[in-house]
Amino acid sequence: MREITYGEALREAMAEEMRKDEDVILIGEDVGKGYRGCFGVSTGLFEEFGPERIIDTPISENTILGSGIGASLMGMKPIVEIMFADFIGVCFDGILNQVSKINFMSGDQFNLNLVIRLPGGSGGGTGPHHSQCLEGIFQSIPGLNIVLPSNAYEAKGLLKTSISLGKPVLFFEHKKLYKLKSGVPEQEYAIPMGKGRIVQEGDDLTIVAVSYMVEVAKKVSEQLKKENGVNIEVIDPRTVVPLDTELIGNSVEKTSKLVILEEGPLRGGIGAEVAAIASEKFFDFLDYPVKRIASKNTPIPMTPSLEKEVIPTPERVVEEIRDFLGLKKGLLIKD
Amino acid sequence: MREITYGEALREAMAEEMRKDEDVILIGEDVGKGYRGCFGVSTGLFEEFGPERIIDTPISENTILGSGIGASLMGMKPIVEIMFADFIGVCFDGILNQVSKINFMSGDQFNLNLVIRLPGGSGGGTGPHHSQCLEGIFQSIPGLNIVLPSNAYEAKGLLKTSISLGKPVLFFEHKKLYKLKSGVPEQEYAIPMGKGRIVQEGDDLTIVAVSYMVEVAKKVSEQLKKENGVNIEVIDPRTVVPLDTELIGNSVEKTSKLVILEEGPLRGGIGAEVAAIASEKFFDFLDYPVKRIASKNTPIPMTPSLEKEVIPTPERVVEEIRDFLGLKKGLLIKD
Amino acid sequence: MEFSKALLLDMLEKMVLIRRFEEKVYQLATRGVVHGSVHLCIGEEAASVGSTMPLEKKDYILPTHRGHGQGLQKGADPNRLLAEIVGRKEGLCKGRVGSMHFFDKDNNNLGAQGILGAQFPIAVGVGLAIKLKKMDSILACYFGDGTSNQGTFFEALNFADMWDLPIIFVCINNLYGMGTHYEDTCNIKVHQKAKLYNMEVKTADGTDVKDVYKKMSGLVKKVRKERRPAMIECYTYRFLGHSAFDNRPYRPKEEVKEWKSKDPIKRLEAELVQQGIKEEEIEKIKDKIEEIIKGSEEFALGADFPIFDPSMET
Amino acid sequence: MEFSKALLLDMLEKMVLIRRFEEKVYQLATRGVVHGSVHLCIGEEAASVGSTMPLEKKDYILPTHRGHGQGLQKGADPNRLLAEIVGRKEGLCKGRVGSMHFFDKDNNNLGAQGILGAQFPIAVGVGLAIKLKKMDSILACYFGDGTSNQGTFFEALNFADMWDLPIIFVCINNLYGMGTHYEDTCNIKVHQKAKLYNMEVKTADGTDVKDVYKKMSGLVKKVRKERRPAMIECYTYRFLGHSAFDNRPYRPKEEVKEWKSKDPIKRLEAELVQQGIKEEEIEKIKDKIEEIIKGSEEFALGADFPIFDPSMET
Ligand SMILES: Cc1ncc(C[n+]2csc(CCOP(=O)(O)OP(=O)(O)O)c2C)c(N)n1
Ligand SMILES: Cc1ncc(C[n+]2csc(CCOP(=O)(O)OP(=O)(O)O)c2C)c(N)n1
Ligand SMILES: [Mg+2]
Ligand SMILES: [Mg+2]
Repeated sequence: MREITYGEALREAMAEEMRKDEDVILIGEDVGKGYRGCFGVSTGLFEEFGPERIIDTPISENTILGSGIGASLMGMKPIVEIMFADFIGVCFDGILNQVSKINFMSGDQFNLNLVIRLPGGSGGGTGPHHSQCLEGIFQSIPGLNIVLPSNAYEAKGLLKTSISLGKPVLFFEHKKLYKLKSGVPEQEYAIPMGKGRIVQEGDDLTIVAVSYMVEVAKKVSEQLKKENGVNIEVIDPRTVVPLDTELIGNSVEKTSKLVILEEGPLRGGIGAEVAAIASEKFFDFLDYPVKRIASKNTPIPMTPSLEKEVIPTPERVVEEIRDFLGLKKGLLIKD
Repeated sequence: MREITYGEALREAMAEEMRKDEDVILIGEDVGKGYRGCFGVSTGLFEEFGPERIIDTPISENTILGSGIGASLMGMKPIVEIMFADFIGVCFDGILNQVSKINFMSGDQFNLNLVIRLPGGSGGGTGPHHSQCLEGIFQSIPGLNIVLPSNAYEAKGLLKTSISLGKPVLFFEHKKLYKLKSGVPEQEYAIPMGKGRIVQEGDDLTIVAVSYMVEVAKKVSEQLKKENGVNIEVIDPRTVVPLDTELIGNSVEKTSKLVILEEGPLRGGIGAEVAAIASEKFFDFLDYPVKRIASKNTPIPMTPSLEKEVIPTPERVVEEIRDFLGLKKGLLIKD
Repeated sequence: MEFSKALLLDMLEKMVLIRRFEEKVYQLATRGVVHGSVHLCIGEEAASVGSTMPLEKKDYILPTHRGHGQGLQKGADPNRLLAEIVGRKEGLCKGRVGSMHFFDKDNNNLGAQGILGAQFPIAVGVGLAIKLKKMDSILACYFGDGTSNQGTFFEALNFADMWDLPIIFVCINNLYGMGTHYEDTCNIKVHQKAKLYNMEVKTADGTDVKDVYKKMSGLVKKVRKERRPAMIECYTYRFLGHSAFDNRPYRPKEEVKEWKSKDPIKRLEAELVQQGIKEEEIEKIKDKIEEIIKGSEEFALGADFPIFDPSMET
Repeated sequence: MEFSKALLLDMLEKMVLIRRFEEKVYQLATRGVVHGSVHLCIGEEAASVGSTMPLEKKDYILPTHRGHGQGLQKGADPNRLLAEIVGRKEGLCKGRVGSMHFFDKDNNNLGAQGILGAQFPIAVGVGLAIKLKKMDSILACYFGDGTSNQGTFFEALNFADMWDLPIIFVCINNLYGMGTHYEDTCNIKVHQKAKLYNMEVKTADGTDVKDVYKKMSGLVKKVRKERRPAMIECYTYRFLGHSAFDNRPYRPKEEVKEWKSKDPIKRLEAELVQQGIKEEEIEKIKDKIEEIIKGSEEFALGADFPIFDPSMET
C-alpha cells in the first residue's frame, strides 16, 4: 500500500469530500491563499477549489467558528480550522453553548454537519499557548464527538466520516504526527465513530492511548517486550466520545491491568474518565489499580528541560510502567 | 449561632474584605446600581463602597474578566462576577490561557489575587444556557483553584480565603443555595483550601458530594438510614482543586464503598477524577466498584419532566444507591 | 410609502397577537406554569412587527432572548410556541428549551440563543451560506442595545462587510440591558458602530410600526438586490421587567410613564380610528386574537410533557 | 519638536540593539538553540523605539507576540531576555516560556500573550487599577494590524472610553497578519476603529523613529494629563518571515524591496551623517552593541536549564 503523511491524508479527505459535495467548505485563518494552513495541510486546496470554498478569514476566532455554525444550520458541511487548538478558548462559547447543544435544543430540527479541526499537542518547545491537548476539557461537554486520529490512515478515514456525520465533531490533530507516513489505500474506506482498534495484541497489560501517544505506546511496548518480556496490548479508541468501552473491557478482561496514556494534563483528562469507567464496569477484571500516565498538571513549558518532564516521553512511560508492574530493567515479567 | 443565607454570607465576606483592603473590588454586569447582582448577592455594597469599587460593566464578558486579570497584575484583589457560570465560555480564553497560567508563565513574578464568582447549577427550569455545573471542565486546566461552597458557613469562609490567596480561584456558587440559611459565626474565621469536611459520619458507604449535592446527600442519607439502616458518611471536599484526597481515602478505608455525587454531567466530571484517584490509590480498600452519580450527558432541559431525569434528584440518588448496594426499599443493609 | 387599510389592520392584528400572547405567558408565569425565565417584549411590538413583516418566507431570522414577537411574526404557530414555553412535547423544540431558545426551522427561524452576542458569529455563517448557495434570501439578525457591546458584534460587522453578506442587523433598542442604561455602557450609538463598516444604517421610531416597516422595507429591498449588509436601530421600550419577575427599580417612573403613553398598539389604533376605521373592526380583530390565544392556551396546557429518552444522551 | 544629537544617537543605539539582538536570536534559531517559534521585529525597530521611549519607568506596557523590541526598550536586560528565549533558568521568567510570552515585572512589562487579542481586556484592568490607585502612570498596549480584528479590541476601546482609562493603544501595522494582507481582512483603517470611541488618534511613519517618537510623546503627555485613552498606528514592515522559518511567498518582491529601502536604521544613520555626525561615532555605538550582544549570548548560553520542581504542579 502506498504511504502518505498524516497531513496529506487530511488534505485528501477534504479534497475528496469537496469534490463530491459542494456544501463542503474550509474556513480558517491562513488556510488558503497565503499560507495553505499553518502546517501546510491545505496545500493545493485553494488552487483547486478557489476562494469561495477555501476561505481565509480575519483573525477573529469567534466569527470563524460562527461561520461554521451558521453555514451548518443552513445545511452546509463546513470544516473550520482553528490554527492551534489552544486558541479554542477565544471561541469557546460557540462550542459550549451552540455547537454542542443545537441539535438537542432545536428538538432535532437541525443536525449539524460541522467539523472543527484542532491541531494540538506539543510541537517541541511551542510553549504554553501553542502546545495543549484539550480533549479532557471537551469530553465534559455533552453533545460533541471527539476524534483523535493517530496516523495517516486514521486521519483520512475519520475525517471523511466526520464531515457528513450530522453531529458536530472536534477533530484533534497532533502537530508531531503531520509529517509521519503510513499506509493509506487509494480506494474509499470509512472508519465509524465509536469503534476503537487494537493496535497491537498482548496479554500482560492493556494500554489505552490516543493521538500521538499511540506512537509512544508502540515504542514503549517494543522496549518492554524486549527488555522485560511484557506483552502489551495497545488500544487506540480513535474517538473518545463516543468511546468503545467494549473493546477496552475485552482487553482488560484478558490482561487484568490497565494503563491509560495521554498527552493532556492528568487531572480530569480522558484517563480519568476511562479509569472511572473501568472501575465501575471492569472492577472484577482488574488485578491492579488503574494507572494513568499523562502530562503533569502545569502549563506546557517552552524550555526542553521542563517540557520533557511535563509531557509523557517514552522514557518516562517505560519507567512508570515498570514501576507499576514492579519490574526493573532486565527483570522479566514472568519471573 | 445566628443563621444567615448563603447569599448574605457571600455579601458579608465581600464587605468585610473590602473594608479591610482598598484593593478588593467587585466587577460585573449589574452588580451595582441597578440590580445589585442578578441574585441580589451584592445588595447594599454599591451604597457602601460606591461606583469605584462596585463596578457595573457593559455586556462584554471578555473585558469583564480581563478587567480582573489586569487589575490583579497590578496587585489589586478583584472579584469578578460572571452573571451565570454558563457565560464563562464567552471569556474562556482568559481562564484557559491567562488566569490559570500567568503565575507559572511569569516565572512567579506575579501571584494573582483573583476570584471569579460563577453562579451555576439548575435553578429549576432555567434551561441549557443558564443551568450548567462546569467544574468538570475547569478541573482539567492546571493552575486554577476550584471552590464549591455548599452552605452559608462555607461560602463566607471560603470566599474570604479566596480573595487573598495569591492564586486564581474559580468560585462556583449554586443558585439553589442562595436562599438557604445556616449558622455563621459573627467573628472572623477562615477555611483553608484543600481541606474537606466530614458532613456526617457513617461506616457503610462514603458519599463525596459537592455544592448543592451536599444537601441532596444529607437528605438521601437520612432516608436510607431510616428505610434501609444504611450509615452513610458524607464528605464535602469544599475545593476540588486542590482535593483533600486523604480525607476521602480515610473514609473509604472505613466504608470500602465510594459514591461520588455531583450535578455536572457524568462524563469527565469531578466524579471521574475522584473515581480515578480512588482506583489508583484506594484500590485495596474498595469492596465495590466506584459509583458516580451525576447529570446525564445532555444539555440541561428546561421542561421539568426532562430536567428531573437529567439532574440527580434525591429520588434518583436514593434509587441508584439502593441498586448499588443491592437493596430494596425496606431491606436493611445488615440483613 | 402608502399604507393600505388592509396592511394597517394586518399590522394591528399582528401586534395584538404578540401582546395577548405575551400577556398569556406572563399570566402563566405568575401561575407557576412556566419554568425558568421569560423575557417579554410587551411595549416593543411595533419594532417586532415592523421589522419582521417586510421579510419574506424565504428569508431567515436569528431572534433574541426576547424573541417571541420576532418569531411569531416570522410565522411561528402560537400553539406550538406556547407549548414550547410551557415545556410540552408538542412545542416547537419538543418542549426542551422554552421561551429563550426556540428554533422554528419551518419558518426559517434559526434559533434564539440564551448567550448574548452568540447570534453575531452565527449570522455570518448564515449569510455566507446564502451567498455561496446563491440564494435570493436575506437574514435578519436581531439583538438588543446592551448586546451591541459584545466584541462579536464588530467581528460580524467586519465579516459581513468584507464578504458582502446579505444580513440586516436589527437592533431593538429598549434603552436598558437588564438594570443598566445603555448610556452607562457606551457613548457610541449602536447604529454608528455599524456605520463604521460601510453599511447603510437607519434609525426608526420603534413605537411607530409604520416607521419601522417603511425603513425596514427599504433595507430589505436594498439588501436583497445589492447583497450587502445593512442595519436598523429601533428605539422602543419594554413595559415590563427584564424578565417576568423583575421589579425594575432602576427605571424612573416618569420615563416609564412617558413611554407607556407611546404604546405602539394604542398609537396605531388611534390612527386607524382617525382614518375612519370603525371601532368594531378593531374589536373584531381583538376578538379573533382572543380566540387564538384561548386556543393556544388550551393546546399548550393540554399537551403532554416530553419523556426522557436515553438516545438524548450524547 | 527638536531632536538633540544625544537623543538621536540614543535612538540609534536602541534600534541597533534591537536589530542585533534579534539577528542573534535568528542565528540561534537556525542553529536549533531556540525552541518553539520566535517572531522577529527586524525592520520595525523605529516603531518599537519611537513608541516605547517616550514612556517613563513608572509606565506600563503589554507587548505583543513580536515584542522583543518593545520589551528591550522598556528596559529588559538583554542578557536575561536572551536567556529566557533559549529557555534558561536565568531568563526573565526562569526560562519557562521563551520569546513569545515574556513578563518583566521590574520594568513594568506585564507580559506578552501568545493569544492574539488577549492583551485588550487585560489592558482595561491595568488601566482601571492605575485609575483606582490614583497613580500617575499610563499603559501602552501594543498590538498588530491583524489583531485589531479581534472583537476584544472594541470592547477594550469602549471600556477605556467609558471609564476614562489612561491607555495608549499602539498598533504596529506591518501590513500583514501571517500570510494575509490587512486589506484582505478589513476595510477600516485600524486607527479609525479607535477614533469611533472618541479618542485622540495619530498615525505615524513607522520607519521614521522621529515621527513615531514625536507623536507618541504628544500622546503620552496628553494621556498622562487628561487621563483618557488614545491610539497611535505606526506603519512599518517586518523584513523577515512571520516566524523565524517562514518563506513568505505571499509578499510581492517589489513590496519587500521598497520597504527595505526605508530601513529605519539606515534612514536614521543617513540623517545623522547629514547632520554632521561622524561615521566613527556611529561605529562606536555599533561596537558597543556588538559587545552587549556578545555578552548576552555568553550569558544566555552559559546559563543552566531550569529543573522541574513538583511545586510547579497546580
Ligand atoms: C453572554 C451573556 N451575558 C449576560 C447575559 C444576561 N442577560 C440576559 S438579557 C441581558 C440584558 C440584555 O440587554 P439587551 O441586549 O439590551 O436586550 P434586552 O434584554 O434589553 O432586550 C443580560 C445582561 C446573557 N444572557 N448572556
Ligand atoms: C487568537 C490567536 N489567533 C491566531 C494566532 C496565530 N497567529 C500568531 S501571529 C498571527 C498574525 C498576527 O498578525 P498581526 O496582529 O498583524 O501581528 P504581526 O504578527 O504582523 O506582528 C497569527 C494569526 C494566535 N497566536 N492567536
Ligand atoms: Mg435592551
Ligand atoms: Mg501585522
